[in-house]
Amino acid sequence: MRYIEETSVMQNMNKRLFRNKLWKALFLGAVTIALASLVILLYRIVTQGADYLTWDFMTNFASRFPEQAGIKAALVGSLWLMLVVAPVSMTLGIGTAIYLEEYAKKNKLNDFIRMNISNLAGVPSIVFGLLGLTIFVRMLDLGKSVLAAGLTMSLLILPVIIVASQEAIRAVPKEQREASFGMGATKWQTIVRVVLPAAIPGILTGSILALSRAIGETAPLVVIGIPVILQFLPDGLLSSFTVLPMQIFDWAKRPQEEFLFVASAGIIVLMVLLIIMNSIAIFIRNKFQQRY
Amino acid sequence: ACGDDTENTDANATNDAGEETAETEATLAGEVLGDGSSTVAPITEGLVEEYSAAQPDVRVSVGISGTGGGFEKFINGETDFSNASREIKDEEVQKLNEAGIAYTELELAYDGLSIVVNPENTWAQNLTLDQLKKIWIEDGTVKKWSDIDPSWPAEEIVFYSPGSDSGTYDYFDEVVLEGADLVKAATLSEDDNVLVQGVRGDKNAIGFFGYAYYLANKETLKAVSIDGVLPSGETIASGEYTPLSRSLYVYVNNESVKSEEAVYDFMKYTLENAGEMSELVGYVPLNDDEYEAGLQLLEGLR
Amino acid sequence: MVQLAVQEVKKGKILEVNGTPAAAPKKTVYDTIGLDLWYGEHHALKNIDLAIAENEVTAIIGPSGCGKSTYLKTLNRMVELVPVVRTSGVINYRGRNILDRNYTVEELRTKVGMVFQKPNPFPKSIYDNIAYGPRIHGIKNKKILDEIVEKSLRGAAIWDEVKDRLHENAYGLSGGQQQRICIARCLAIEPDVILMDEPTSALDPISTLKVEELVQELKDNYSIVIVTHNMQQAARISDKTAFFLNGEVIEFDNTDHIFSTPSDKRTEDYISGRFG
Amino acid sequence: MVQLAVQEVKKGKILEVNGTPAAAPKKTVYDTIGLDLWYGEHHALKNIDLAIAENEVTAIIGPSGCGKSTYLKTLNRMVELVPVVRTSGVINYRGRNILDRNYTVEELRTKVGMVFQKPNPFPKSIYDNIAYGPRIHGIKNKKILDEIVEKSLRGAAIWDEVKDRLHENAYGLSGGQQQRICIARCLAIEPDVILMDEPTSALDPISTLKVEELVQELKDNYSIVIVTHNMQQAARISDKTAFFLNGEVIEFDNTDHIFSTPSDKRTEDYISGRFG
Amino acid sequence: MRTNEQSPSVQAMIAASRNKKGKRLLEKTMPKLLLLTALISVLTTFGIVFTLIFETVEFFNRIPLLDFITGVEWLPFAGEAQYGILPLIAGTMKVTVIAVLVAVPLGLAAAIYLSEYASDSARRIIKPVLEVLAGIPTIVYGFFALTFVTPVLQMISPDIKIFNALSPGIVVGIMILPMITSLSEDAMSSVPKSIREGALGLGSTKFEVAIKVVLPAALSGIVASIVLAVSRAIGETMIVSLAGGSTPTLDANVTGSIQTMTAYIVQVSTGDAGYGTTIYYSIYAVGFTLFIFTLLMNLLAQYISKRYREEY
Ligand SMILES: Nc1ncnc2c1ncn2[C@@H]1O[C@H](COP(=O)(O)OP(=O)(O)OP(=O)(O)O)[C@@H](O)[C@H]1O
Ligand SMILES: Nc1ncnc2c1ncn2[C@@H]1O[C@H](COP(=O)(O)OP(=O)(O)OP(=O)(O)O)[C@@H](O)[C@H]1O
Ligand SMILES: [Mg+2]
Ligand SMILES: [Mg+2]
Ligand SMILES: O=P([O-])([O-])[O-]
Repeated sequence: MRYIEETSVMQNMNKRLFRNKLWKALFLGAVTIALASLVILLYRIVTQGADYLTWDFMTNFASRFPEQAGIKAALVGSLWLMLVVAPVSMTLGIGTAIYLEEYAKKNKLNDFIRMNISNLAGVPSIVFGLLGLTIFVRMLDLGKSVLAAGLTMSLLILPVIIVASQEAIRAVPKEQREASFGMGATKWQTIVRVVLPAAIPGILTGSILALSRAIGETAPLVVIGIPVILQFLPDGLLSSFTVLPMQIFDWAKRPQEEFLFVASAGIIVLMVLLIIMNSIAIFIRNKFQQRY
Repeated sequence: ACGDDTENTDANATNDAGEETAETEATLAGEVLGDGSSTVAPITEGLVEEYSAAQPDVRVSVGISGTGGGFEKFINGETDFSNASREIKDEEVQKLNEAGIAYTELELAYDGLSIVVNPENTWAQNLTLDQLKKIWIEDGTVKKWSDIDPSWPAEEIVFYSPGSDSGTYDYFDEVVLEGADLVKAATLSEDDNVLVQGVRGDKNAIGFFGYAYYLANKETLKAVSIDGVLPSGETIASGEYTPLSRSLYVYVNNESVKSEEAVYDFMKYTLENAGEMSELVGYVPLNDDEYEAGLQLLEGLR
Repeated sequence: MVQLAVQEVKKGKILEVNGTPAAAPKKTVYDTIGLDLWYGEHHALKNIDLAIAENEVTAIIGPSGCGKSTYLKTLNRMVELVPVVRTSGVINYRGRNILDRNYTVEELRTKVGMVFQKPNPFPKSIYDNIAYGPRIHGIKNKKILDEIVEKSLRGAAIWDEVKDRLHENAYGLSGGQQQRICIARCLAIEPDVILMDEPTSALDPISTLKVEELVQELKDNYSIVIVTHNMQQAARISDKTAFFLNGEVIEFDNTDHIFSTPSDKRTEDYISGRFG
Repeated sequence: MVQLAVQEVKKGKILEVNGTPAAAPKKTVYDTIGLDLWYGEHHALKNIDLAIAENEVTAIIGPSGCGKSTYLKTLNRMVELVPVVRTSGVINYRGRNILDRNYTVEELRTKVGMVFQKPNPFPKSIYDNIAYGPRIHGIKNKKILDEIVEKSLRGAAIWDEVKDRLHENAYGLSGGQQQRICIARCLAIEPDVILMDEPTSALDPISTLKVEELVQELKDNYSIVIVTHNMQQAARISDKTAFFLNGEVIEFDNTDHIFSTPSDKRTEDYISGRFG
Repeated sequence: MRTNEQSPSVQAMIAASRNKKGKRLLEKTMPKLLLLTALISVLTTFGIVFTLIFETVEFFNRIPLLDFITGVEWLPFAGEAQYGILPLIAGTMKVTVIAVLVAVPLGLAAAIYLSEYASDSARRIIKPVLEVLAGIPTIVYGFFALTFVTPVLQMISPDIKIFNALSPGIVVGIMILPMITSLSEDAMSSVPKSIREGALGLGSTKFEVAIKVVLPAALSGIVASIVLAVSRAIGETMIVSLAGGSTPTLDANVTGSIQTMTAYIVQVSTGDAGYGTTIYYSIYAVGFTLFIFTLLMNLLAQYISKRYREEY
């Protein structure tokens, strides 16, 4: 006997097709809303800040006069921060991910490490500020330096990088590893030559997302007390410095309305930096992404 | 960055001062770290900007962690000086003693606390200190303007106050409320611009904040005179605008001044130029002899 | 027809079986003695005894899930990649017990190549796929690599199809082509033993034929163990055949013997398609 | 032996071929007319004409990469999942052109089941795998679902192996078992046509035999198109056989005819294993 | 093959190069090195806990733990200071719930669209563009909330105050949305193509494939993305500091001024509270509470994702 009746299937079919169409529209609607928020936000910033975005703005230090205020110290400071955060967080993050995915046996320690990482991912950034202040600034006596802030930020984004790298490594099919082992490759060779090349687009995508978070993060630096009034560029890892979001924060709090526009100009610079980073991420992902 | 020929006279004045220093101490190098009050920050910022033209190799950096946040770092020995919009508190003195840090208090300028209302508010032109207290104190009732003066409209008052953790709030609490609670219905913000906007947007609003913010928004807000006195440069400097004016301070680490030439030099520059700079950014300078006294203190630390 | 009973080979004795004079005995490459294997609680291999001779093709047949792949993967310790696996017993490869903790698996796997059930090329160029093995073992010379690549691809009967696109990604190939790339990759390190897990199940008959011929050719230099579902294939190409059932070796004998006069009823039933 | 030339079936005429009286002609299910298909630049199917008759088994054979899978996937428009695919020509299914934009693929695929080359169960329980199809078509009654699941699993010759662990994840099964789950899953929606892409390439002979028997049984109710590498299989189970080469149909005829007296030299060469 | 005269056998070459010390050493030391990097994250947690506990203990020497947990008023600056955490928790919860209500449906829907419906090229453009949203500094969002979203909301309903929970809640939602979308999309994309084909082959619509096959298969990844996003909402600082106000209240009202735990920490650490005062120590107690909150949430989420984890 037949259980699936043609007529009821056909009756259902229209309902299902309609549902499919409806939901597709809803899903697309969600994407549109998200994109629209971005457009509105960017539009406001650009219209507010464009007039102040001059070459002088890029090359001047901050000033109490809005028309002379510039972003040089903050921009260079943010780049210095990345100089610490990118290598530190990615080395630690990818290393941890490799350890967990490829080496970690099932034991208490490794379970604890795993649990710890996903919990760390949920620790608010401001708490990392308290940590950085206590450990790096004070205990290790690094001061409010590029290094202290960089290490704090590295720890802050570390879980994000670990999780992204783990996912990417996990997505490499088991058969690939088997093939490599089958040729007498050692574990490390397999990781370096088979697993990482396949996982690197995912890892980089996650890492760049994490780094752009670090570049825009304000709260931990507020707690550490990064200075905003300075007229020099950092000259080393132990130099004091300021970063874009702190500078923007400061401008946005000024009494003169003009500084709001200066802040918007600063935001544009920050956004351009982020877009550059994201473009690199897109490039990498599109060039190398692979569905097995 | 600045100091070109087209600069206004005020800027030229400070530039002269800068050149003077440059003559005496040709090229100094070193690092000076400061932190503290956001109220004092505009003065310090101006000074740092000018000073960096005079002494390009001295790296002065100043955070804005608020008076309390600044002291926290000062006590930890992280900073050479700390800006404050109030006098140092007993707890902080005690912590400094525990940490073995000797410090010196230097006065920089006055700030007048301005009470502001919406320009459409035609009734509350002047308030007595008592009325002010009555308006702002928490007494469990919903307050209308008519509760303060029956001739005023029977409409609910809308309150805007700086965040409860600012020096400004502290000071207001001390001199107006005398320790009682601020009205709970008040909108509190750490961001003074929000207060400006709030008062600007509501006919029945009242708010208070630093004199500098009032100056910057004079066109759209109305200051209320207190016991007949409006806040202005003169009334604040002369002491007429009491009790709503206060002193702004910088606290320096004695050891830093002694051991580091750059710290001494920057503090000296600060005291020499604070008067002009405070006026530029909307505060009220001290008398010249008061700055002189400060310089004496500083010399004594060398 | 030479009929060497397994036990006799193990003991290294030369016997006359069925009245025919014995040929010179082949050396034993792998000697499995009392092997048990568990996936967690599941007892997948039960007391396996099996000797695999040099320069022969040994076929392993049996119904789905009987443990063929598992046994094959034990021979190069690949089965250890499943964390819950436990083994007991001995597998001597060239006289040394590979299940010994001290045995370096990398060395073992260099000598023992493997071709898998599902094609698993790396997402790299065809050239890099083949050169992978030599490279990891330290061969960097471009000329030598080129030679190895060509030789291996020819060996896997795919040279002509890919010689013009050696630097394209191996994923662009059809399933059958991919599998032959995998065979070529394995040949590139010239192993001593080649383990094949249904290597032709994704190939068309022509490629299959070629691979079968290749297997025949290779056995002059290599020893080959091949798992297959295709009994004709086992009959065509293997010298010995082992019949697995539920994790046990039911019968292990010369292929001719197994397919003509199996001694176990279950083998007979299986071969003639009578049970399941 | 009935020998209906394709063209005659298409025109609906009853002919006598080879002097034997023709049986009642089978209805045409699929009629492919001038089908071309490109993967980007690659011309993978070239001017295919093929008619698939009702309640018959049509086998597609040919060397690796010749386009067998591609053609099969075109029959349920699955090939469209590759974004660069372009088609031209007509495929009439029950008289309607499925390549028409307006044809709803969901409807088509409900009527045309598919079994893939590699097992692809859902990461769900065995039960949920089988019940998936009926459920999306609106069957919620637990008892009916239970019956469908049992019937389908029996149909795919795997009921006895899994009946005690219906609620375990299908990924715990061996490859062969997984493939039979996929077949059962397809049977559960009782399709009109079943497309099979080397469905037994991952199965052992016994399971293969069962599936082959099953195919024979199913053709009473279903029309079946099966891609296979195994020429014996094609010969055993199919009524008609199409031989593909380089994206073209070289010959399409009754299976007996193809395997006994192929009319094209290339078919003959292929079947006798003489080229590649 | 091996009889080829000119070139030596590959195995011989392999044997010659085998006994390189470096390779063995690398093989031995790498796992240990990697374990060390993995332990950094554990050290970080210890550092956080140590920092928080150290100062929190001092706070509880002054304010009884019970008052802190059960107190319904948070008035640290009042004449008679009150340290009941509940109003701060209420503020945090309001913002988080609103953010989740905005972000989870929108984020998941967008993820499904990108992974199941969008063409490859559309996905390649839209996904990174959305990720720009995730990279926008929170301070920018804060001003966006205050200067755009709040006025718009006030136009819709005059009851809404200049500081409220709604505006920062919505904006935090927008901020965490791309995180959910991006990570969920990754999880869904890694469901093998063959599984999708299986479902489509049974006549499923794309919607059914997405909901009945892909979503369950990717569930652990999706839950993980939501957890990460929620944690960020709870810990979000600048947006709520700027647009939420600084009025700790214990009620369910979302139109009036609130204060969250994070906003309180910012208020104090940029403010005037003297070092060594109870207020100063209170930020560590609040920070610790925040930490415990996220910890409990994550443990719960881990439990859920473990239970539903699928292997393929
Ligand atoms: N990773 C694993 N974990 C648990 N059980 C497994 C695993 N791999 C295989 N098994 C089980 O071990 C048994 C033997 O599996 P194996 O893959 O060796 O069978 P096979 O003979 O190769 O089958 P097929 O012909 O289908 O490939 C089966 O019952 C299978 O379910
Ligand atoms: N997604 C794709 N993109 C581009 N080319 C493809 C794709 N899939 C298949 N091809 C090409 O189309 C041709 C036909 O492939 P198809 O998979 O149909 O072959 P097949 O006959 O099924 O082979 P096999 O027996 O190996 O499965 C091959 O040359 C193949 O390389
Ligand atoms: Mg197997
Ligand atoms: Mg195919
Ligand atoms: O920053 P304050 O001056 O308000 O302490």
